[in-house]
Amino acid sequence: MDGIHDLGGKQGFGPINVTEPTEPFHEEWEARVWGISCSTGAPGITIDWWRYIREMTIPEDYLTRPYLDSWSESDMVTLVDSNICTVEELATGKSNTPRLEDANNITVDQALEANRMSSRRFDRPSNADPKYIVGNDVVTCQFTSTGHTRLPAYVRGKPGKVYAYHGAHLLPDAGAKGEEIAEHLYTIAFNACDLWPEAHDSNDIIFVDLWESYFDN
Amino acid sequence: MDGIHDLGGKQGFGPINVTEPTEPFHEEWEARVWGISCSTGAPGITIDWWRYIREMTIPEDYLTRPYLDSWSESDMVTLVDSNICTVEELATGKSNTPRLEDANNITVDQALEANRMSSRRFDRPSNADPKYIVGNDVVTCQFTSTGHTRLPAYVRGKPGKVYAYHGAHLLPDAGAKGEEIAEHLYTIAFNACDLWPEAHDSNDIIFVDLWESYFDN
Amino acid sequence: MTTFDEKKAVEIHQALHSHLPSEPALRVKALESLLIEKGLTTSETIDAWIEAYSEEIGPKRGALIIARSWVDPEFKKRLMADAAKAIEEFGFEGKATGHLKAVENTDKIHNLVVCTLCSCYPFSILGIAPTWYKTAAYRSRAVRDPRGVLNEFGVMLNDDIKVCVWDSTAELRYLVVPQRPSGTDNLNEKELAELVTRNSMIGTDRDLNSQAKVKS
Amino acid sequence: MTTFDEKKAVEIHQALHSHLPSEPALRVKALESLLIEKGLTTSETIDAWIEAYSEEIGPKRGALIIARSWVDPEFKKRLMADAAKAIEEFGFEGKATGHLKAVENTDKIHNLVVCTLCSCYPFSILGIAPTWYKTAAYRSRAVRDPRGVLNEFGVMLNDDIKVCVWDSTAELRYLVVPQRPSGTDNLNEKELAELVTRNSMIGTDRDLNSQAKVKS
Repeated sequence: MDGIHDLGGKQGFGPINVTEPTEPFHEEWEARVWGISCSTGAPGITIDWWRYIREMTIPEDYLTRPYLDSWSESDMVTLVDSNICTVEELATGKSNTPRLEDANNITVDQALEANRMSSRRFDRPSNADPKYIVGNDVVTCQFTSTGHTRLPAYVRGKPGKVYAYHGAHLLPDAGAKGEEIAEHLYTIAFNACDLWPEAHDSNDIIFVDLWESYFDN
Repeated sequence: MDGIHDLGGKQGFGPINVTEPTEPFHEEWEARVWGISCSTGAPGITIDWWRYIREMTIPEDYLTRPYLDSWSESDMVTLVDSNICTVEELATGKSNTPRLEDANNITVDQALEANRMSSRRFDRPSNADPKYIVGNDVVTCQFTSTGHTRLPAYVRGKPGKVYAYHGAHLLPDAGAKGEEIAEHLYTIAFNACDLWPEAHDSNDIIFVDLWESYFDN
Repeated sequence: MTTFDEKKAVEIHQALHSHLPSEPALRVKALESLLIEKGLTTSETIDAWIEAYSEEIGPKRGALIIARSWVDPEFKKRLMADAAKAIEEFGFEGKATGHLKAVENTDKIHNLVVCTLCSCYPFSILGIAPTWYKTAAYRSRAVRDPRGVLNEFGVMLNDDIKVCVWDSTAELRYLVVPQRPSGTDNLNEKELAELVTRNSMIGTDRDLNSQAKVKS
Repeated sequence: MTTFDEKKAVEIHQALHSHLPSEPALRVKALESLLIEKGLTTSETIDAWIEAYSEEIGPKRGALIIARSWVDPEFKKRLMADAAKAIEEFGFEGKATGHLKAVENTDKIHNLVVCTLCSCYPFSILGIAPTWYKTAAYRSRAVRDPRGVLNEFGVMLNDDIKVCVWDSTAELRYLVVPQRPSGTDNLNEKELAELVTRNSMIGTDRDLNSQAKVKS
């Protein structure tokens, strides 16, 4: 999706607020968003579908609403999509169905343990041989999936070099549709001078993790 | 500039308000903006520098402020840039310099005549022969000027065909720096199927007016 | 004089963002007061321009051009060859029409005009651009999903009609010449002009037959 | 169950935009009340998660990893070979660290981490991402103008130092291993950890010597 989220290299933004307080949460509601997000969720969701939902945020909202507020709104979309609640209920904060038994409380130690157990891996077995080895030259596709993809606009149709190979990982373009496809994943090194017109004298490198179907050659 | 203004093909926007009233101005302030814009201006400005200033609008403002308000704000930037007024004066609406004689009033007929006389041409003589003729295949550049350009992102690095030749016109990339360069201008026909992944069955054509230095071949 | 200094322009944008009231009416009121006090314009002059663009300069002009092209084959030829010159026959030249081009709808072609990079529009013959024409929604979608955009405007195109989208990236401006409605042989030029909608000259309207039925 | 229906998702976004209060605190309060009433979570559980991410899970964890890598060459080897596995030695594995990679600063290389497409971050070892990391400004500029970004953070790089920017587009997450400050031979692992800033592990801080001077 060529959406507002695809910000790499877009100009006109800035400066950066480098004097932000170091506390993890700057507003009470931000902390609540995090706690809610950690303790609830829509069943059957994939990380890719969640990200795609986030990308479909109204562009004006995406750019102007506080980050965790907009992030929480994407969670709300998944709740409504899954019939866990309605827009009206979210607007009023009151349930239209009979009150259920309260969920169980967890302690901080249980949260820490749940966090530790939530480490997930996205590599999967694949029967296909990887097409590239480290050091190979690649050219990224100009075209992407029409829906969710993780090939950013700024590295489409660009030459790069395979820096690392990571085995086959779940392809986001499929995950956003609820499908599981394992595809070889590489870290590609792009020269800044191949990406940006003003970077012709630069030796800087931009590394991007890309799947095998994101290459043309 | 890869800015927020470069909207062609960006996804996530919509729907369109097709039931808008037909009156030219929907708010009194909109009418005033137009009248002010028609009757004032910063000296020495080029259309390209004005557009570049507009492109440098804070992206959040560009997407969320009413169109003519944001447009007027660009006019204000030119006034401040030219030392015609200060930001403080614009904030208060009061001049910090001695009051000058009032400008002359003009009548509606004089406005109509001034409008008629404001037709401008942007073609200029050129000693160079045009590199292409109608029917030629071209490929647009992936890279553009780092500042203002009129090669939209959605037709960069894309194949097209010369549909029409218009003589040499002032190059916007130079005009935004106050320079006059005449360069051959063509209308290029792009197949929708070469621009958009979902358009593989489409016969639709997108015509874009592009200067000779916007092509690679 | 203007500086052509991009860093300075960014700083001024940021200063205006921080210091000006957020309400458009207040911003514009302050701007007008200031420019009048500085002797750069007057309320009456601003009024005159507003009236010119409310009463005289508007889509009525474009409609007269289209109607003439329907009844006068020689004018039609001149319009298609050089629209910028042809509209001088009406005295309609002016803002943003110096390189006007006419593009004609046929049974197999539908034309749609957009400006993806800003909001270029042939002011002197169509007046103030509608707000939708200037929205991110129209500008982003017209080149990628023109049929979806047309559907929202109530225009359903058969697959055998090709859409030609014109993105106004240079100083050329485009005027769509819609097809003359059937059953209008008895109408004169002035009556025909009344059938021509603004949207039909941008390309977000196509079939003027419904207009013709109402009028005839 | 979730539908994977993009049209539906867009409609829900629009409905939420129209019907929810614009004030974030009010939106979140309503969300929390509703989810509790529906028996999906509790206030105490939310509190527990907030405390976990305020007190335990944060950049202190990353700092301990970095300090260990400075004093224990064998650990450093394991960290560089497979950071996801190496952090299990601390029990720090968890959200978004399943494919953690460590990238090391040297005299000639400076590493900077960003996620241009969303805001991926190795939560379990660095905690909640700073707001700036999630802004359009940082995400757009880090890959195009990394030296300009670094300057704003007070990091001035000589031209002979190459910047390596890591855009977290897959489920790999990156941890920058900053250089050990000079003159810290006398510090133990715990004292060294106190020198490691959060920003140095993202790459928007480089020279920890100033930290070392304050502490030693």
